[in-house]
Amino acid sequence: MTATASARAGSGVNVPALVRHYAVLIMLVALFVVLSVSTSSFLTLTNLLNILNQNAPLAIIAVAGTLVVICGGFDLSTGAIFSVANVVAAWVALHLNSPVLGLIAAPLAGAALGLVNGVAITRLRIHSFLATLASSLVYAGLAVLITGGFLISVQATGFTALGRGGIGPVYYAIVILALFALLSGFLLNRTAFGRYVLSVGGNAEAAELSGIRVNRIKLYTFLYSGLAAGIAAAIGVSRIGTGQPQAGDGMQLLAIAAVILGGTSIYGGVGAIWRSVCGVYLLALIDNGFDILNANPFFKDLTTGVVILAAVALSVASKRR
Amino acid sequence: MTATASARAGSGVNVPALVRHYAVLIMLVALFVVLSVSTSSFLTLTNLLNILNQNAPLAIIAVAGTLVVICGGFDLSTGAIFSVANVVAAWVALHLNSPVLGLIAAPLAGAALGLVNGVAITRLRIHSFLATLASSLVYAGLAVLITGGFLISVQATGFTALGRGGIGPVYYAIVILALFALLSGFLLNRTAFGRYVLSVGGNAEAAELSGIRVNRIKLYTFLYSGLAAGIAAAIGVSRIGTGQPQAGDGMQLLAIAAVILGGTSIYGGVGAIWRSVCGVYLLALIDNGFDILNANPFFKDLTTGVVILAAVALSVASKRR
Amino acid sequence: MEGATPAAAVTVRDLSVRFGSTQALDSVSVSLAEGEVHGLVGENGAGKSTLGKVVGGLYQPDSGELEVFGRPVHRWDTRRAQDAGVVIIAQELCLVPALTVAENVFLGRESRTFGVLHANLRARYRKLEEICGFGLPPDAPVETLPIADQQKVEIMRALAREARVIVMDEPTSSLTADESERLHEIMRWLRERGTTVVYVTHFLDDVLANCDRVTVMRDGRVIRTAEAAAETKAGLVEAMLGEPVDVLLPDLPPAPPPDTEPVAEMRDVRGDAVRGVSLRVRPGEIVGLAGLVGSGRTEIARALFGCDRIESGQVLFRGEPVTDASPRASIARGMAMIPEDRRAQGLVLQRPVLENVTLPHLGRFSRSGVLSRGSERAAVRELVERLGVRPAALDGDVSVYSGGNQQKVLFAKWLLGRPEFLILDEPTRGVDVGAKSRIYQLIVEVAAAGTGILLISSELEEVIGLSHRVHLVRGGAVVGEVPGPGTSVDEVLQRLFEVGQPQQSPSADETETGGRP
Amino acid sequence: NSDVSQVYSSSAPPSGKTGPVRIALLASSSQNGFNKAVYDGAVARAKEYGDVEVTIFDGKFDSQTQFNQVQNVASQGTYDGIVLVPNDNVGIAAAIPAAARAKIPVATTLFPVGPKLTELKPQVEGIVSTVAADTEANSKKLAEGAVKYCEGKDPCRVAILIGQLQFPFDNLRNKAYRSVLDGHPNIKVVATGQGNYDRDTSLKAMQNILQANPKLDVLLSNADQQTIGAQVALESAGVDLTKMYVTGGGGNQEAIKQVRAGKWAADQVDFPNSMGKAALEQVVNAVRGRPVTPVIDANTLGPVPVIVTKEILGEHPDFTGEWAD
Ligand SMILES: Nc1ncnc2c1ncn2[C@@H]1O[C@H](COP(=O)(O)OP(=O)(O)OP(=O)(O)O)[C@@H](O)[C@H]1O
Ligand SMILES: Nc1ncnc2c1ncn2[C@@H]1O[C@H](COP(=O)(O)OP(=O)(O)OP(=O)(O)O)[C@@H](O)[C@H]1O
Ligand SMILES: O[C@@H]1[C@H](O)[C@H](O)CO[C@H]1O
Ligand SMILES: [Mg+2]
Ligand SMILES: [Mg+2]
Repeated sequence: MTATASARAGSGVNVPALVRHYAVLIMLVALFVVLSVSTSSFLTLTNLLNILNQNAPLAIIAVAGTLVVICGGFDLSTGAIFSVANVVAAWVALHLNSPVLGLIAAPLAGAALGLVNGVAITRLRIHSFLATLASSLVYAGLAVLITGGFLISVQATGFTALGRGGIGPVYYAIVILALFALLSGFLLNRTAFGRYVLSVGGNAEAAELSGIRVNRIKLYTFLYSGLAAGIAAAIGVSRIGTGQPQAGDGMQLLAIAAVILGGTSIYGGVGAIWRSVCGVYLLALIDNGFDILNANPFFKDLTTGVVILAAVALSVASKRR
Repeated sequence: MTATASARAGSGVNVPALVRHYAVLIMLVALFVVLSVSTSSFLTLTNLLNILNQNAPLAIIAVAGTLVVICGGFDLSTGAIFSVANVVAAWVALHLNSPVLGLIAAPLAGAALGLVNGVAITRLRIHSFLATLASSLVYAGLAVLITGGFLISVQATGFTALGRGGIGPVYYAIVILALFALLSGFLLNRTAFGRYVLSVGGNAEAAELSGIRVNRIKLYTFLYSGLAAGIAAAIGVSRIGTGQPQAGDGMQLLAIAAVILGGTSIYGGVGAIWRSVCGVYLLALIDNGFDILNANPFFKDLTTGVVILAAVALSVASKRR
Repeated sequence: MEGATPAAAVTVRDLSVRFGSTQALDSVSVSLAEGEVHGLVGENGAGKSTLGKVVGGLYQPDSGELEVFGRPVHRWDTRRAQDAGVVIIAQELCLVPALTVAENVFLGRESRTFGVLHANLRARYRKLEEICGFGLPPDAPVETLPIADQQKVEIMRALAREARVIVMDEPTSSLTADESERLHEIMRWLRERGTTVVYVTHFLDDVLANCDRVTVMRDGRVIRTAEAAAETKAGLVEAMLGEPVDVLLPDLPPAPPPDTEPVAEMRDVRGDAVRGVSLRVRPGEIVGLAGLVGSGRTEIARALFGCDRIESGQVLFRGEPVTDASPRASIARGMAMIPEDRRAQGLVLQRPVLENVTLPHLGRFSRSGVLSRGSERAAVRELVERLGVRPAALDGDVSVYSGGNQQKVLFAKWLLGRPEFLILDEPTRGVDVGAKSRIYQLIVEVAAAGTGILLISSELEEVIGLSHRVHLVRGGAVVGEVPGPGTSVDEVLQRLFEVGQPQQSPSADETETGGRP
Repeated sequence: NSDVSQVYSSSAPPSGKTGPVRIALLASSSQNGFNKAVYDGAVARAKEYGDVEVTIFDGKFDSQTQFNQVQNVASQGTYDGIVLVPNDNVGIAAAIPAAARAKIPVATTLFPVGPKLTELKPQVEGIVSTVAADTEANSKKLAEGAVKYCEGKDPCRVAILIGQLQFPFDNLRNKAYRSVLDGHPNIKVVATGQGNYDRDTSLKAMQNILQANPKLDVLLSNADQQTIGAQVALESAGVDLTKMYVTGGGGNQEAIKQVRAGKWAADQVDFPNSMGKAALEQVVNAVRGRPVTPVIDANTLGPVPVIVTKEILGEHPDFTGEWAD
């Protein structure tokens, strides 16, 4: 916890450091192997594609959320943004009678709400944890108001193509996730913007004194997170063909859990995109496992909690000697 | 009761600092006045006692949660602990046929689960945000397992006395909250333990250098938080007369929101108990207001979000010069 | 002290500590006698702090023995160390920001009954203050104190433990000469009471003047322990660095002619703690700011760099009035500032050396936002080598670099920009003699190449010897000017203290009042 | 078939209130189509009365919240009666006596209030009327349809999508399904998934279930939202729903369409709008001191029987379902 903790690491090939960085991957692989062995239905192309597809929206949110957390923030409003964006998409598709416009509206709405978050956080100088908690209430209210509490059903096939179609056997959602994760990883590791995100999260004062527009960088991360929630919503609403004001409920916590499970520090300054994606799919495998093993759902929460603890304990144990 | 060594010493009456410290109180009073003026049903002894009574369990959790947050932690498992403790209470009351034992079992169960959190966090050196997220899943699973998915109904009057009875018109719950808040305030401000909580949250390394057993202090705060959730559960289950595995769902977020709304820093080191209590009742007044004003509940989330933002903006605006 | 060899307070034998690939301590054996002031010197990264932290219970050694007052200890942590009377003042400031001075000082040592605090904090503080005479406000949260005052809080905290062994890791790095002298008096007073003081510092003169014995370390090993009286500065330097190094101040480049257009200028600037400052720095000129702690030097620098808002007056850069003051704008104009608090303001500790160094200059290493990592690495590698940063790895974890090496990284960060105007706030704090002379050399070179420099240092020799002109600062205002080399330290001190003591300093006359130390 | 014995509410003033009546409608969540339909029904009936006013309260799907709302309404004196869509049947029971003491009659909809989910007669002092159906019996009927479909099929593979097993009423439904199915050796319940009354969750669950069980004969679902989500999964897996026995629960408009289209074999229908009307009527009766019907079988409130199939709906071309979500 103090210097002592980080002090200790092995020598040569740094096994503990490897374990620490790859803990979430190791758990993921372990669970993968267990499931492959326990049932023949698991290790099939369809099932794997399904798992990837089902959780792509969440993973997209977690990818952008990683940037937010690395930058020292917290976005608790992504679930509510998802809700707004998904009803906006359905509303637009229905009322403007254009599936395409509807699907485009979702990311735009998401980005706009993310921008509002960013402005509120940097202008009002509120900590993002509280600001996005508050804005998530406002947005959730908004989603309900847009629909009047009802669902907005869109049956046009053009509308559902994004969520249900794909390139060959690979769903569009998976392709979008892959592109988004690659783009985000590139942004973080190969661009000046990424460096700024890392440094603002690491030490905002030092970043400011280095001439970085700290507030602008923070704002961009929230904008990006909102955009991601909007993209995720486009996929989600297209899949179901229905805009639902509660669609995003609870997503924000899952996304943040995945990010932290991936080892990104809630204090900011360090983290990796791919590990957040692993975090999402670690949680997803548990879900999938319960369903295909027809296991008693009473044990699902418990198992999920234990797996998270195990993953973290694995990464932490390696920090000691 | 404030532990924030009242900012910069001296310099007469510091209005901005006052506003900052009292923002949540100011909002609370403002809302109180608005409600008193807008409807005659608000400012009645029964209504006020009801509001105090209904939210006492949440406030008890927020009080202890303040210590956790000041100490630099986060307890996301209080809702799940509440759930476990309330079904344990009902189970014990029913199966051991003793309402009193049942009600005693709740705080004990809460403290035990809090202890488990504390041990996991300090031993595994996991950040409490993730640890309690995981443990909350485990505990939620536990609550379901204890009940087998059913409710446990206890009709003995001895069991419901705690939640429904009182001293004169004042419910026991209110009395318990008052005592618990006073005790916690005393702990924080008048004891060595409180000083250590403040110092561990302010700078764990400095505390360690001063010979403070940082881990032990952290552990105690989680134990305390678990105990509080257990006490809250005893009140809750006694009021309803039924142990429900979902009873605590979502409480943890409300409690943390109230704590942060009260101005306690999520980075730890500063905070005040009474302001968290104000935070709880600010949220409660919004609820109550909507109910008694016959306002459209569609706007409730939205309003809550806006009130939170206003409270925070008020406190932040005063920080500028 | 004289007479038979006193008993050992702390003995370490064959102590080794390894961090990853760094052998921080390599079979170190030292014995600290009861009631001695024991100097501990060595270049940056030699292992001094690590040794101190092992003794103080913060680090567990990989191997070796630790004996405290004749008893071998096995399980050792800060709590046990304090119970045994061993305390440490860490090199990097380590206080609880929101707690008051008095609360920090007695943290962990509160008087209490059943855990309930007694109301005697102030009384206890007053007693301690009689010994220290630092004159700090006991009820102010430490976060509102300047860094030097925080260092005094650290010292008081150690004294409050009534320890028998106190490890002071560079306690004077932020203190001015008179305050260091106050600390030395305290050390002597402690020694008379039989307390052992381990004094880690890069000020070798102070070591020679105040220590009974000195241990020299290099590369994690003890080179020798000897009576201070038997050591010389040159001898210590050679032992530390493995080679003789000339620690003289370099010659200054010629001052630019007085009619040269200044690169940076302040005209009657007023701000939070700046009370009407006018100064000008010409290209190639080094202007020093000398003042006591809390005199407002840092605030002047911050106002100039655009960190703090200016209430009135003007800042000019290259003759143009600055209207959009911000660090960003300043950097864009070609300014740079090395801030005084390297950890809080200078470095992003979670990020590696490379990223820290290039952070303000990414525009140069990227094309439409995409980094070109090859050129970035090449540029940083060159600087790291030139400054002798150790370890020299570009991907090194800067958070675990020794204090002095962190300072070098910070230096590299700003040199990379080839600024036209450079503000240096305590540029050699915590830097070893070897690195110090390298930094001096660099400052002179940079100035010779035409950069204007504003130099702030609490070491008067340094600020006088390296500046063409020195402004004397008091109470946020420039109260005088003296020429650089040639002016004596005493003279400057005299002038800084004369007329109307500034509020903060307890100093001069109190130092005379006898009784204590 | 409902209990027609007319009783006088003990909690209403014997003389009965004259003048305007204010009713609090405590929804289990105000942001939910089913609850909204109950509210709309109540409001429509109130309008017919002219001097009755209805206010909706948001129970946020939280028992504690609803408990507090009953308490608040009981103590404020603003309302004369309560229509309840309970979040749970047992906990809320404890709050009702306070309403009784305040002479505020309560009618519950959808579920009875009290320890027994299967007992529609008021179990708690203060409940003047229960407007609900026997959940257990309804669930059994739905399952019996499946049994019939399975006749001659061996094995007949059944997947169950249930809301959340930890909810007592869902637990009851699941047990009811099983009690019917388990007696038939040819029927294999190959999967039980939780749909959480949510399309997306059900879509995922069904995709996963299909993985382990590519061949399914029956989908038993207690909620239409779940079946709609499952349908997406089934159809994208190339399953022809008309070759299966697919069910839903709730009778929402989408479900009725699907049954009419022959894609779903059957739906268990609720009539929330009519339930709201009926419950409001009974509470108003109690307030006015008029006779109150203590049990109204919700199955009888609509124009169609509780289990509808394509054929049955063919006989009721005008029925579209009483709610949308
Ligand atoms: N926690 C740590 N983790 C990894 N390496 C460390 C850690 N602490 C110190 N080191 C390394 O150990 C070596 C010794 O460091 P130490 O801080 O003891 O040096 P020092 O003599 O105090 O130097 P300085 O004079 O610069 O303060 C350095 O190479 C440093 O980088
Ligand atoms: N955060 C703060 N809050 C209140 N007062 C402050 C704060 N920081 C500095 N001051 C005050 O401002 C004045 C100038 O401080 P400054 O740090 O500029 O002095 P300095 O001469 O640079 O000293 P140092 O040797 O510490 O760098 C001091 O009186 C100090 O007490
Ligand atoms: O299945 C139904 C509906 O779907 C509704 O949401 C309420 O509960 C059940 O009766
Ligand atoms: Mg050091
Ligand atoms: Mg300074």
